[in-house]
Amino acid sequence: MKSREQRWQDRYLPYLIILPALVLTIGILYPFILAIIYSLTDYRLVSPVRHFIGLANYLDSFRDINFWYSLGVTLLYAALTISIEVPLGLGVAMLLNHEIRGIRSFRFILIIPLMMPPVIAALMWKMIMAENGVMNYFIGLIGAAPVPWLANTYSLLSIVLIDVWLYTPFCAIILLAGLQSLPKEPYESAMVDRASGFFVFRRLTLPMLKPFLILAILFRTIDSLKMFDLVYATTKGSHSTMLMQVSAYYEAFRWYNMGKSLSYMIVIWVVIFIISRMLVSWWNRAMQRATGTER
Amino acid sequence: MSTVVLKDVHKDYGKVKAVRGISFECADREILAILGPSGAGKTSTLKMIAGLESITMGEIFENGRLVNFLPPEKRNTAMVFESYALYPHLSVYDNIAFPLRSRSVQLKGESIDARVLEVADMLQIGPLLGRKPAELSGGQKQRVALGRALAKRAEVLLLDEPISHLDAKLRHHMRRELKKYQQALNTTVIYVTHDYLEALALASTIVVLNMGVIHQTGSPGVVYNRPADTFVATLIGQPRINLVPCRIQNTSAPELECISGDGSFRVPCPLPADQLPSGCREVLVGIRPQFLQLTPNLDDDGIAGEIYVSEYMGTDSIVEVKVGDHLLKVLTKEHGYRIAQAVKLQVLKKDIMLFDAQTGKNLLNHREPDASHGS
Amino acid sequence: MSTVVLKDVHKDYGKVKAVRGISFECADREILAILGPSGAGKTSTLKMIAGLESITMGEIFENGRLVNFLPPEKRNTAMVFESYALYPHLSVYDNIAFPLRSRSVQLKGESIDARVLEVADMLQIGPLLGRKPAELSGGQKQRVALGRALAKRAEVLLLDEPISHLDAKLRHHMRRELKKYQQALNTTVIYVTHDYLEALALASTIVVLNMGVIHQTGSPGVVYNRPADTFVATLIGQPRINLVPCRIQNTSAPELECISGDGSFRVPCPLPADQLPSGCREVLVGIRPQFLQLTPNLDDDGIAGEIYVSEYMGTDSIVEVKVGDHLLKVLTKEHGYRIAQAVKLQVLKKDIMLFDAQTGKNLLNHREPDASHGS
Amino acid sequence: GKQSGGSDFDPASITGPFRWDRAAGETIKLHLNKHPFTESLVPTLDEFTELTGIAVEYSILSEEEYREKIIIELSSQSGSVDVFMTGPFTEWSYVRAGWLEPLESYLANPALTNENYDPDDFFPVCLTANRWNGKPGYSNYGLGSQWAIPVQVETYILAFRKDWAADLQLTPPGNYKEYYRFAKAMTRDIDGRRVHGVTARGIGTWSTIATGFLTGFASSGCRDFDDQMNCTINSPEAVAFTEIWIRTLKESGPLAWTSNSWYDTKEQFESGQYGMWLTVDFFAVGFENLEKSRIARKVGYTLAPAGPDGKIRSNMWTWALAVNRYSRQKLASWLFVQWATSKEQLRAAALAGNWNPSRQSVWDDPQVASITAEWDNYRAVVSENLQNHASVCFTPQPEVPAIGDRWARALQEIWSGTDAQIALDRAAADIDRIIEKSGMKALIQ
Amino acid sequence: MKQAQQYSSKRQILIWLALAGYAVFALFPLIWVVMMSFKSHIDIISPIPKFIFTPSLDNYKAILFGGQSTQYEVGQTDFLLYFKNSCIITISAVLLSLLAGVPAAYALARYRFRFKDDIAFTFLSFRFAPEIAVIIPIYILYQKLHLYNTYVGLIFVYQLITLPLIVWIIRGYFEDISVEIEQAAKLDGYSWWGVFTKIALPLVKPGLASTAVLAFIFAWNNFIFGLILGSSDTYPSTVGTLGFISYESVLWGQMAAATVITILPPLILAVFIQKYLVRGLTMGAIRG
Ligand SMILES: Nc1ncnc2c1ncn2[C@@H]1O[C@H](COP(=O)(O)OP(=O)(O)OP(=O)(O)O)[C@@H](O)[C@H]1O
Ligand SMILES: Nc1ncnc2c1ncn2[C@@H]1O[C@H](COP(=O)(O)OP(=O)(O)OP(=O)(O)O)[C@@H](O)[C@H]1O
Ligand SMILES: [Mg+2]
Ligand SMILES: [Mg+2]
Repeated sequence: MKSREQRWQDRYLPYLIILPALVLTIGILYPFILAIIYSLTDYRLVSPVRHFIGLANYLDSFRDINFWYSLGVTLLYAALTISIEVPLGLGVAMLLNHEIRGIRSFRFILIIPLMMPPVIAALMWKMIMAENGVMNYFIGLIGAAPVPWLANTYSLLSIVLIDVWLYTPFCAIILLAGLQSLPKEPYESAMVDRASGFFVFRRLTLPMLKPFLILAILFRTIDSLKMFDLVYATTKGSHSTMLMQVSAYYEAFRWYNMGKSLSYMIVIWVVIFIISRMLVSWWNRAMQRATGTER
Repeated sequence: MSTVVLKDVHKDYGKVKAVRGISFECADREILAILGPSGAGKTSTLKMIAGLESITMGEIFENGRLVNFLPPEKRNTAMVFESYALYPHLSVYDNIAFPLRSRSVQLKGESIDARVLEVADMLQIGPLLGRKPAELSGGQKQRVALGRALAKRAEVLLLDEPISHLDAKLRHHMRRELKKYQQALNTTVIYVTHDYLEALALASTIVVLNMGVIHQTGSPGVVYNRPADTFVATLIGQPRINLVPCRIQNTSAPELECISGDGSFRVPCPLPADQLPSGCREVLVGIRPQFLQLTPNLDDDGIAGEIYVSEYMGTDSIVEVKVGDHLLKVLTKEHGYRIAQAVKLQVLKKDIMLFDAQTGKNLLNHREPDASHGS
Repeated sequence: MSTVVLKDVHKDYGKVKAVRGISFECADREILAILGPSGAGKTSTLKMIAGLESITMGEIFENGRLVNFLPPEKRNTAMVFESYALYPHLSVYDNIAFPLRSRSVQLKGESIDARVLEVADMLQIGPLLGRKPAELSGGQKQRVALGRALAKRAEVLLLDEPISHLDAKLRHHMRRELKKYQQALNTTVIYVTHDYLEALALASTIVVLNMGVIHQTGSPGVVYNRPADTFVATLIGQPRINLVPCRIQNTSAPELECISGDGSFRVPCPLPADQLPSGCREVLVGIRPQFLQLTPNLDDDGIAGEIYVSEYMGTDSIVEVKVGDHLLKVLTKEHGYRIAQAVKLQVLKKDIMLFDAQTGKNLLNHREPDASHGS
Repeated sequence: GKQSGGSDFDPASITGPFRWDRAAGETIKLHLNKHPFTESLVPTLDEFTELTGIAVEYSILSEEEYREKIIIELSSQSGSVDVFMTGPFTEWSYVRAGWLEPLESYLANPALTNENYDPDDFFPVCLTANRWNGKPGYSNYGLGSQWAIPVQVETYILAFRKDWAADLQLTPPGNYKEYYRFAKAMTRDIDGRRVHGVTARGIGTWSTIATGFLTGFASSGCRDFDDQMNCTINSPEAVAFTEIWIRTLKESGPLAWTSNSWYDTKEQFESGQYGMWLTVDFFAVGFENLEKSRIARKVGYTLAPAGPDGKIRSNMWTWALAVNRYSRQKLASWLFVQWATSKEQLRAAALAGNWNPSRQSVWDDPQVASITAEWDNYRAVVSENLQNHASVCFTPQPEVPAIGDRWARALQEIWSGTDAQIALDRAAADIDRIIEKSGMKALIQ
Repeated sequence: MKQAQQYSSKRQILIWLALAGYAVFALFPLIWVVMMSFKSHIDIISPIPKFIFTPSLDNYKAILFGGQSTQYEVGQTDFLLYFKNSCIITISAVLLSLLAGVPAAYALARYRFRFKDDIAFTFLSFRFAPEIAVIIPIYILYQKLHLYNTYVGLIFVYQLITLPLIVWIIRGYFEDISVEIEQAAKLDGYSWWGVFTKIALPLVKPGLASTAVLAFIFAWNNFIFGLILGSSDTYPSTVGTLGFISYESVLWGQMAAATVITILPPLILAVFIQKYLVRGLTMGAIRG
């Protein structure tokens, strides 16, 4: 009897605990499935009828160089933002982790950008980056010619800059919280061991912080692969900023091709899925390693 | 060359005064033990020496240099933490190798390997080198922590109860190895312990700390035989010293006598009248249980008492003898005593200590130093 | 009523076999000590009894009931963790009160208060009740951990080296309090320690564990005086037992004699020839250092040797005496020996132990039980 | 109340005298674009409810969001919207999707339309622009059902800095070569700061096409499609015009033209840094706002430059009210449309800034006329445009957004250095493919 | 609380300078927005950026009280309603996510069970979906279920944003708690719920707080869900803020003022939470 009770606990308790979250999840699963089904049809917003057309939307996309271009730009965008935001966020978090005078204000100040709705932030930045905007004004002060920040050649980098401004604090917060949850004693002993700052960083902080780093990378990867708001609010998707989700937006809301648009989005979904899978298994390993409990 | 000098060092944690002005010197290449009960301020002192805790007041010098504000990584110390402070993500091997790879030591592959293996061997943790700290038992963790400190070969080695989790045999082995190591490398060692046996066996100087105050600083022999006060006297020695409140009186005996309140306990006073602090008549007489001889022969001289309880302790027994209102502990090899058996207790005058009843201070402390302590 | 019975219990951590089939019974209201060196599997055993670690193989019964699968919160046990496992966010008071507020105990305000204060008083942590664990010293943390376990008044109390961080005085005090507590509340206690003195002083049964295997189970007297094998013999007793490899020979002496390889060491064989296992001639002769009498008088009978080294240990000295190729430790109160001084060693036949040279097993173990252990 | 709607509601079934309270007790849902018309409409909605007993709920969104939202609402065919704002070429998609209720039978039914309504008062071009017969090709422009009633009209005229022109002794351009030179001449440094001769929208969406560009394009005698619905944006005339248009921008225009949305462009012009803009007429409201504009009273207005044949074809747009085909309250909806587009309402709206009015009577109202009195010769130019030059310059077909976006991208490519012929050839090919896929060709008569 | 490290003043200044450098980057656009909210339109579109101007409260007046605005640019009087909507939806969504997600995170961190990794990944995979991809199917579904333009519907769909974040980040904090501390609590007679509420939750409080703020911010800033699935009764303030893009110009001043007001709640929240971003006495000791 007792042993059965225990087994029941062992087996079902975790599921029970997860159940509420799972119910929410499954509720939202339905539209997902619908989206996949629609992507297999010639669904147009302006057409009352839908026909099942198999993978035609996908094949169509794969044959379209714009699709590949879009995918390329998206990956480039994600790579750029993450490779700037995570190290920068780590740096900021490490600075914020010092208990010095005034640090609380800094902690507060540095997360403020996060609070701007991205669409609004992008509009504000667009204003700042305008030809007669403040950025060019400051550049002008040092004698440089005004830069067309949001014109084709520069626009991707400019949007990356906005993204960095907006989301570096996100990385910083996650990493700061991570830093704060690290055990203090190894640091003390490392100090006594006369390890240099960089050595401690590489050998202690990085490995122990890795789970948090991966989490930051994970969430930033997911979000920047489906970036939309910033581009939409600044360039409306000029050629060099035609991210996947922007393309999908055009297909769906401007050209009414819902089926094709969904095929774009399912593809980006799959890309995110694959990358995340990798990151998550990496996270699992890092988590175990950081606590020294490999199974 | 490595000396450590503390001058009137204080440590407050908010309102808690952990260390209240302590001063001592640790000479080059010596093992200094800080001995004290739980909460005495031992760890705090050690951490201040390592530079891990700020110094509330006072000065710490290493090699004559003021180090109050020197960050820990700039000092050449190694430390074993009470809580081990192992790196959870590193294997035992990497834990030990960690300080060797840091910039200040910067050994290369093979020499790291050699050092790690040497230390692992000494600590008998060779088979564990591949494991992570989470997979170790308590004693194993402690040995790894010790190994990490030793591998570094720092000039000053700070050890915070480094072998408290080991069994007697291993502890004995460790003590020897530590001594060998210290002599081979000319390290200065500050050793925190609550175990007086460890302090006696290892240290050349013992600092007795309590409630953040130093009660006595001295060689093991001095601390054992001439404790500065009742605190030190009771801290050291197991079973603990018998303390009997007495009055010093001029009796018919040839010299002064110490007599307990009910008169049941009386021993000769080890001090002549002229050496007694004026007015001091109320004292505590201290006699270590080993120095009390028990005899069933009631015709012998001595203090009359009866057996109260007897505790078996392996070879020896601790016998408590009731003398008037007092219970005196006696360490004896005879196990044959019955409860309530009448006995006589004898003690040599040289084995009697005298403490001020008010202050607890040892009244004999101007006596010649006793040179009988061992190697 | 609370008994704990282990039947052939195994514990593997992956490839590491921590416990390899141990069985013992802990009777109701007794204190059972698990004694073993570092890494022996003590903590693992305790955690299995508490239900915190899964049991790889075997069965554990509490009160006759199989509890292999009973979750820890359903058992009426309390435990002191080696690493304390205090709740970092709770004050000392709340740490101790925590189990009292659980559903299984469910005390109300005042009675909680009373219990906490009582325990705090007993452990001398009254003034610390308002602090958080991070503000405590090592020994203070340990006492809080102990307090938390005691406050609960569980039927079974599991203690994992609960006083290793305390000084001798406090430790002594704790041991007494623990015994009082156990007797007052009729608790069954399983006490893990690496300190044989603690085990001897506290337990009514001692289980000697090494490498996951039980070497001996018995009362303190049995374990001390009739160790099952050389492992137990060396684990218990400080300084450790002298073991001299000898051959049993028929000499001119009236009985058999044990003679070392170079002939320098010879003692009478404590067993008559007919009781010796057939063919067993190679033995280890074990004599505890206390049982060796040292005499400077070279005319006396005994084994000739010379002083090799002498270590001062408070009252006693440990003197190592060189006998042929062997170093024998002797515990003596005389401090006057000079290095290289020639001496004689005497030993009573009853104090001689005999172990099989191959297996290490005690060859005398069919002798009458020795009843000489104390209260 | 009774349901007066559903997709098979027949307005002809309603007979009898006109009554405002025919649908009393119903509730209709409006979807409105953020627009001066909306701003003036919303405070008066209570009057409508009082008059008709019809309750009104409404949602207002900015243009981009509005367009997304309305498509989704309409495509759900759930009747979640009754009346909404729309305009000519977006209607073309909705008509083919079958989302719009044809309004001519409501207009014609005296039981449904009160006698004071006076549909003939609307500028004819405004009503025409909201008619279509669902067949592709320019010959079908203005034929077929009335899908929406215009509340406002925009045409394209040339706004320029008359003070600069005077300084430089320039006359406004009459054709696109002059336009180029005019822009070039006005590009110079004033007080050490660069000012530019021209600005225009440049983001990669059809709105970049639909504005000044399409006006110039059409004036130059070009069309987007021929009669067989083959894309002709790469015809020789088209390439020539496109080249000069882009060259003007490139040499005399904003640095980051490709990110210029309508409001960026407007701000640029209002900030006083640009000399000329072939823009929608009603932006003059902003230019002439003394509080918010740096160029008030400094702007001259003239007709768009003419093409080689001397003709001007000014593109136009009207915001108009349409009724959802799937509305369940069509009667109430029509009553609302009728009320909101009445002379009184539109006059009030015009006075509140709804520019330009779609009714002749409102345009001629002295109080309305007085508003624009100080705006150079704005009034004359707009009147002239509405009389003679305005029409929708896209070819009617439902894929305007898709082809417009593709086309705009070609302009951006050209601006970034691609040869105009090549860029337009590629765009034309893509556009042909879009038309092909849309199945339009089958409908050509 | 004691701090082991003692910072030399040189080091402090270096850290300070580095942080100040970043702070300029982080704050500049915001300062610009705040300045803009006090500027008149003509100052805003000035060709040379104006740093000195006569501040006025007109923009705030316009958005809060609607009232006086010029003939062509009527202020958006619904803004306060949208603001309230945002508060209701966002707070409820975060609470719901916390309620369902934190226990789930705990189970994922502490128990081993079949499909654990898959379930965890499923939670995460919610965030993968581009919003635009699911919005149409959800819209259609909501029309059918009458969840369209309701708080409940929006709160539910906001789980897409908040739930993965909360489950995944909090899970990491739970994993950090020393197993022995929880074991001790079990021995002390607490069921999983007791251990969870009395030990685990208090220990991850700092992480919980900062994650909740993050989730709140992400939800607060969302735009597309509110736009498509809400309507005039339920639009969140982001939709409202974009409403300041008027037909013929952007009401920069009012938009800036609205932005300032919109970021106030997360800002205030962050002030409260800020103390949790500092290692409490409890932290640091939780990893075994
Ligand atoms: N999680 C684990 N994974 C792998 N091996 C482990 C783990 N925990 C303990 N061990 C190993 O199991 C053996 C027994 O460990 P246990 O903790 O029971 O020892 P112990 O008797 O308590 O020792 P100590 O006195 O040092 O605490 C040791 O060799 C230890 O290294
Ligand atoms: N962080 C802290 N905050 C407040 N009080 C503290 C703190 N750390 C230590 N203390 C107090 O300071 C005193 C000395 O502590 P310390 O750790 O130095 O003792 P210790 O001699 O090492 O004791 P133990 O042998 O028990 O480890 C103790 O009373 C302890 O409670
Ligand atoms: Mg300590
Ligand atoms: Mg253990």
